[in-house]
Amino acid sequence: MTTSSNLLWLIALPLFSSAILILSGKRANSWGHVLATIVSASSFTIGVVEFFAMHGRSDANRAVTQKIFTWISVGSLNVDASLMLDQLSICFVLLITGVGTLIHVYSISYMSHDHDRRRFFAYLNFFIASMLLLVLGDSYLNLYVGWEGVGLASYLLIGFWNQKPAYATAAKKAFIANRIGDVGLSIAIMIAFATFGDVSFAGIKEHADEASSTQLTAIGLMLLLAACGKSAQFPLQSWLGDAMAGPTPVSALIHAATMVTAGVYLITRSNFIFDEAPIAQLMVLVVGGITLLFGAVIGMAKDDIKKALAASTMSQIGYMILATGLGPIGYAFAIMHLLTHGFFKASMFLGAGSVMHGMKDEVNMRKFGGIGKFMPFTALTFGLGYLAIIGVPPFSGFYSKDKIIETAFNAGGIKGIALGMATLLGAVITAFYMTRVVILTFFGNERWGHKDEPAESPALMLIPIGLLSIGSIAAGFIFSKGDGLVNWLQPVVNPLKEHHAEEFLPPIIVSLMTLVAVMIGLTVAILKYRGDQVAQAPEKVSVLVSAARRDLFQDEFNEAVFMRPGQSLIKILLNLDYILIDGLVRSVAATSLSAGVRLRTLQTGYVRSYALMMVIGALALVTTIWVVTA
Amino acid sequence: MSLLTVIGLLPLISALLIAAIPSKSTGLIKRATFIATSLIAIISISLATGFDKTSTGMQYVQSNPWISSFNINYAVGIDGISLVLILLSTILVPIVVLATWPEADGGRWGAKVFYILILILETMMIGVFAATDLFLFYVFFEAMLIPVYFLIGGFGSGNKSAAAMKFLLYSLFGGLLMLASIIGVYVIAGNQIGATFDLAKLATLQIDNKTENLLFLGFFIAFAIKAPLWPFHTWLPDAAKAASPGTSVLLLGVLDKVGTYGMIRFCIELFPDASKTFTPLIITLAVISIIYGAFMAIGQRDIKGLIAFTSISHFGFITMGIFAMTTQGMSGANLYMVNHGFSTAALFLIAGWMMMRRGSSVIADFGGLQRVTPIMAWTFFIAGMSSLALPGLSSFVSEFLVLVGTYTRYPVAAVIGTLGIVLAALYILIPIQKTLHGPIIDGNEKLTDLSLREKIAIAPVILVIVVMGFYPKPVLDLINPTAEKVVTKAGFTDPAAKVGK
Amino acid sequence: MLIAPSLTYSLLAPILIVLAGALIGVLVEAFLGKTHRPAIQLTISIGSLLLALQQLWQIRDSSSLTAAVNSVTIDKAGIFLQATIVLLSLAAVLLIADQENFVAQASAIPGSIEERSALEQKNQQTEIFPLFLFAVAGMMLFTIASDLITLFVALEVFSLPLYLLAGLSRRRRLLSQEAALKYFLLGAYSSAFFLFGSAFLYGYSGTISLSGISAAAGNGNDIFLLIGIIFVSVGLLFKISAVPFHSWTPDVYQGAPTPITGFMAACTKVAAFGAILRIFYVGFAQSQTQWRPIITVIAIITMLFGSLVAIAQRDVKRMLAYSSIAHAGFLLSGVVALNKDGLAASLFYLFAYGFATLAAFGIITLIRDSTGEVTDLNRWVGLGRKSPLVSAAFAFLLLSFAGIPLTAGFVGKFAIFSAAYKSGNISLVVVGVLASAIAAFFYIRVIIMIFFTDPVNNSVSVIIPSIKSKVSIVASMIISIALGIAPSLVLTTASNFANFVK
Amino acid sequence: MAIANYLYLSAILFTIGAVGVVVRRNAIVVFMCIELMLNAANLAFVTFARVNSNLDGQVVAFFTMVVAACEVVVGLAIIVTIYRSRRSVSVDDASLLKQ
Repeated sequence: MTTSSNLLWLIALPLFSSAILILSGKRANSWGHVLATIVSASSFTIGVVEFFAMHGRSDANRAVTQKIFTWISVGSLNVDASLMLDQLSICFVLLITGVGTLIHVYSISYMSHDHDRRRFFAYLNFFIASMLLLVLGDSYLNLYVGWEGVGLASYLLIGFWNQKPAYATAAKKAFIANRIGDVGLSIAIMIAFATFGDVSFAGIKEHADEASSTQLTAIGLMLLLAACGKSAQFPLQSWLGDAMAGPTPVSALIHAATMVTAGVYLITRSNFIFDEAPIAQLMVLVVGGITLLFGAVIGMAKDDIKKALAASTMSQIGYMILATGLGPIGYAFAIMHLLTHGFFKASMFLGAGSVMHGMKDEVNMRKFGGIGKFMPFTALTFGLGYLAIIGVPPFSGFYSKDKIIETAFNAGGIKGIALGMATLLGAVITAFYMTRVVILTFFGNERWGHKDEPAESPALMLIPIGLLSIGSIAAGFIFSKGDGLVNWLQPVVNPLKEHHAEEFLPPIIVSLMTLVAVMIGLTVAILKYRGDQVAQAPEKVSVLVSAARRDLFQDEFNEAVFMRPGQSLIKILLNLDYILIDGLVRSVAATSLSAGVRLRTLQTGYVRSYALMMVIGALALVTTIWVVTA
Repeated sequence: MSLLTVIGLLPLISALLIAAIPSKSTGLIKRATFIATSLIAIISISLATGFDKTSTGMQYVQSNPWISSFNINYAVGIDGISLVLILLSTILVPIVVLATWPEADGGRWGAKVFYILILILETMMIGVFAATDLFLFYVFFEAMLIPVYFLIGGFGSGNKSAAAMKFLLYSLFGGLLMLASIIGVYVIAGNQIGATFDLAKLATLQIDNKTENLLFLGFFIAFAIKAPLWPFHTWLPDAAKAASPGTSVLLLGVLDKVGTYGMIRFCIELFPDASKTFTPLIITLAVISIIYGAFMAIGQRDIKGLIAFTSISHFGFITMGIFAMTTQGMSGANLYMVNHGFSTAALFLIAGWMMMRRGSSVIADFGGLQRVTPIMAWTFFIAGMSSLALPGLSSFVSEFLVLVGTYTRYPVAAVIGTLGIVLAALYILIPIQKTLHGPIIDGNEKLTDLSLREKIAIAPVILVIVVMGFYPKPVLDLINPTAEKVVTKAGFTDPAAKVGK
Repeated sequence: MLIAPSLTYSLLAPILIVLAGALIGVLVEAFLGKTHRPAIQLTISIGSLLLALQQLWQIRDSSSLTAAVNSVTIDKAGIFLQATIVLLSLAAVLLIADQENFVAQASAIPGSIEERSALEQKNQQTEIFPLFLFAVAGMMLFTIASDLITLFVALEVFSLPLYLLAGLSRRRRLLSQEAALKYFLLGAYSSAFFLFGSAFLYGYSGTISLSGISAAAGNGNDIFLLIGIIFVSVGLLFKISAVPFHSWTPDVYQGAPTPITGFMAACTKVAAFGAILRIFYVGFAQSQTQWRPIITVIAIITMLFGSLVAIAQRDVKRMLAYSSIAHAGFLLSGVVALNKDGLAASLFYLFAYGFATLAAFGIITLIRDSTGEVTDLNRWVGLGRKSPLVSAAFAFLLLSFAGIPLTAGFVGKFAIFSAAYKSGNISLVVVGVLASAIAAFFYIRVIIMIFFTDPVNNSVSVIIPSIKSKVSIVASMIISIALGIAPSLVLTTASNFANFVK
Repeated sequence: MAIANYLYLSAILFTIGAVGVVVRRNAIVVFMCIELMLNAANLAFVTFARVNSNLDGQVVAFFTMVVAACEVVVGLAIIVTIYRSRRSVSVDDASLLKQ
């Protein structure tokens, strides 16, 4: 395997920059954002250089590694701080640094009025560093460091405006949901070590087929739990909507393009486990299927533009997760969808940010309307992203999503039909809610009331959106041309291992079905929202809509099942601790004291009673001996 | 005279010198103590540089007869496990000294007594980890209680005398049970190999099962009280709430480690068979501690009580690692002791500064500190993150080692223990939200940020937390050989991986 | 022809010297004027004690069963115990010499004109010195007596002066007299038990010597033996204040003049335990199956009772009385051990406990208000602020009583319990450590009162002690501290001297 | 008469004395009861001297008488002092020291 000394710099640059920005305090206010952006761009440059270097090598030699130092070495456990860049991780490196840099640029302008902008950029750089570590780590433990690092970055960024209690709570919620996932990752690592004596990807991959299926299934399920936490998949999805409390660039970078897709990366990276653990794989499919519909349903009812997009993200990641559950060929499609989604969803989020920028931070789409006129560039780029996500050819989403639906149908038997129908239904709903977003925001009557007319955002914000839109348009075509991405990833995910199942339906039929589905969703939405709207959300709505508005009761469920019993448990424990455990300790003291007080009354002060005590004592001794010896 | 003895004596000599300074020159006393303890810290680091990492035997040994009638020796020596704990003590003391200047003035007897007590305590802390004579260890183990008792009672707040008494009596009770066991060991040694308190020799005793179990319990309960392990923990929150922050740092950071240290050095090394018998019970208690401590921490309103209960949870991890009887568990537990020392020190010191500024220890009285006192908020945040074992910070490595080491032998315990990391997120993030985030609560607008002195005091702690997270190797290199030896001598080998290497 | 018994005077000299000192003291009291009497009496006391000590040093390696026709045994342990008593007495006499604590005219009615005038004219009687020396001589004899009659006589020789001394307090005389009465009546009562028991032992063995009783084991009427052992034990257990024969202790300790309490607590314990050890180790060693369970039970009850009741005390002297009861329990473990370690441990324990006790009572004499000593613990609050040094010293002594390491009390406890463990009495060890934990409770409560509570009134103060008291207290303190940190010398000595000649 | 009878008598006398101490209030009477106990012991000593055919027991008896006399001196002194202060020789009155 080739070694390289550049990998460390990918991470070190943003990490150091982040530390500098934090440590230098207000002094860095004037240049902090510039440094952060330059550093991010430098990482991107390194990534590009590495990509071309890798591209120039033969398939077998493409992966490069770099050992930095021995991290933990105890007994048979040896973990190096060591990085590995292969065909899979380079995709992520480019996505993270590329989209990341654009978002840095965007944020310079977007955050220009915030006096904590320096801190914001410090967090962003920290995020880039952590996310790069996540995808570059050569073992589960290194990945874990990045995994929690991005969680921390996400926490800090969601709570960037933590003076608002709701935002601080949202940040906390995200961190805790992530931590539940982390339990899965921790346990997976423990099982892996107990089974393989190793935690590195390479070491485990080598022996994966020797382990028993129980162990592999356990590892797989635990990894899936981790993925659920990080990628907001059912049942740990509830934090993502609240995470929109963070500044919009954060939503675009972390909660749409990169961090939330880490679960997909994890499962793809662990393909050697899942391929040997059918039950775990089935669970992946179930989780993906449920989430893609769950997110989509919520997306239909949201009036908050960012929350609608967040629900959409959840749903799209559901597609990806579902794809990873489909076996070797699915991984490549999942990654392809992940990349295209990274472009179009980021562009739409930034577009939403641009709209908010024009609308004085208003997020309620019912108070938008007709904005297209005032913000033509934003509307155009948003529209491109929209076409991409609903899967209209030849935009990028079409290529990636279509492949997933097709592969889902091909999974075979009832499973295939169920999955195919679920993805297809998802496509219908996606088309519906995205159309709803576009109409409510950019078309129709102006409902923003007394506010000033919105103006187009500054160029510094629009340029990144524009560049991302290019991705929305072209990425899908590029990736799928000649199965480019599939072949590129082949050494990592090994799709050729699969003996090809018979095609359930010819690809062209699936594509047509998809298009029909999209058209249905689109048409329904247009019919429903074509007329003038009112700024107030209708109150009399169906049960389904009101449930969707309340995120299908996910928070209510968590509160009823975890939070409140937890609180009661704590209350009980607090009392138990005081009354029972400490009470026992105190009662020992109290008993001694009261025994002392009682025994002390024997001391009556009367000589005669003392003498009596002596007589009784002597008699007792006599009796005792008598009894003992007799 | 071994360097160890010199280092042990230096604080005592410093205390005598400090005693010569008039009580009124508090400034001089504070500076002199800081300089003295810093020098001791620097000298103690030379213990590590001169330490032979490849050897598993005791180093820097010295032995002089003390009470010849009982063959009691002043015998000291260190291996990897004790070395790191001594370093933890000597490094934390100057930090505590520097951090507690105002707090020392606030007690009953003024700064002079405060620092003399701290210095005496330092000598005893070094002694307790260095002793290789069971009797000598016991002497330090018990005598240590006295300065702490006066530190809590004299410089604490709230219901301090009751807390000091509870602390002392509870510890004494455990100590006396241990005394009974020590006497038992001594007598058995007298019958088998001649009266001795030498640890290495005592480890060779052949004791019948029933007696060994009873003797083991005597030691274990004492250490479980000290550590403290559920259900022997109730003194700790009271003591931590009453003690001043500096005292709490030493109490939770170092003194309680004597409990877990004792479990390794005495329970396991002297009674391997009994350890084996009781392992399931102890692992159960440890797991309960982890979860129970965490839940209790979540329910605390007082910031000091919170930190105390987090420590109970952490001590559960340490105990679990020790009794997992794997090299990873043992090394991890040991490293955990060091890391917990530093992260608790950070938490307590910063919490102490927050409380001093605000005049309250109720979590709800804070709020929005991140905007008012950003540096203090940051340091508190990092300390909190270390406490919840965020990867990249020191505690993570040790917690991971403990969990992975436990899993290979007791998977169920490890899995339940892992749930602790979710609860850790709760008990850290909830107070962080309440203290640092949210709107600035009335009365907090004018709080001042950390002074230069405070920054200098906390900087090394934060540095250690970060560096040890990424590069724990130097410390692990010290610990590993000894940890492996302990596990091997107790008759255990690491469970082999099922496939692969 | 009547053959005069041969006495080895050199071996008896220590006791004889002290007795001589006492007799001279009586003469001095009778014939010298009031101005020089106190100084001369003190000189005589100290002088005779020092001479006795010197003599003990001379005979330190001797041993003899026939120094006074089988009545006394000169052996290592006896010499150590005598030396301990003499050393403790030296410290005690300096406290006693502070006559401020004693009544001027014992015969004067409390509050009468006579009493006041005697005080005003400084017409202080000094009979306490000869009484004190008689008591010391009796105690010394008690530790080496080896037949029943000598034991009885010695018992009375040291008890009778103590009864009187207990009643000589200058302040709170009613209490003092009451203490004397109680002590006397109960003491005499217990002597009667002792004597009755002796009679049965004599009946059992046909001899009054301890070695004879031992030799007769198994040959006589067992019922006589049992009655004898029990009744003799009652008399001895009374002296060491073992439960349930302890009731006099708190009352007498509280009522007696504090220096006398200190002397009594320290020296009586040494003497009585010396005798007990000798009787049980020499006389009853063959019949251990009968008495060991009983003494074990009594030891357990005593430890627990003393510790528990001490918690509930409000008066520092009473508290120390109960503490002394608890310590009697610990010391009984050494008796039960019935091995050389037990004997050595007991010797060390007595030595260490004696000095700590003397120092503690010495310090109590310093804490006063306008009406005299303050022994109410509630009024001791905040003493640590008024007099840190004295308070720290007292706290150290309390910690020593509690058996915290680095104090003599700890070494003693360790030695005693390890001897008990070695002899197989593990239950005693367990109860012992539990009782120690309970005991720690009240010692520490006192420390809290002294140090951690703010003073409520300012009438209590620590007086500057006279040079005599100061020497006594400081010396006792130094010995106590030294015994904690470097006990080796005394321990080795005790171990070398732990030997009864049978 | 059987030798045992002397012992029974001795035991009875001792018991009477021991019980007398417990039940009587007058200090002088209490003191006399103690003397009775001593004499009971003396009787036992003398009896056993007879049984054992040696003189040790009789010697003890003489010593005991001397000691008892000394005790009387000391005891009466104490009782008289108390009487002068309190105008009472009831042992129950002397109960200030308690608990």
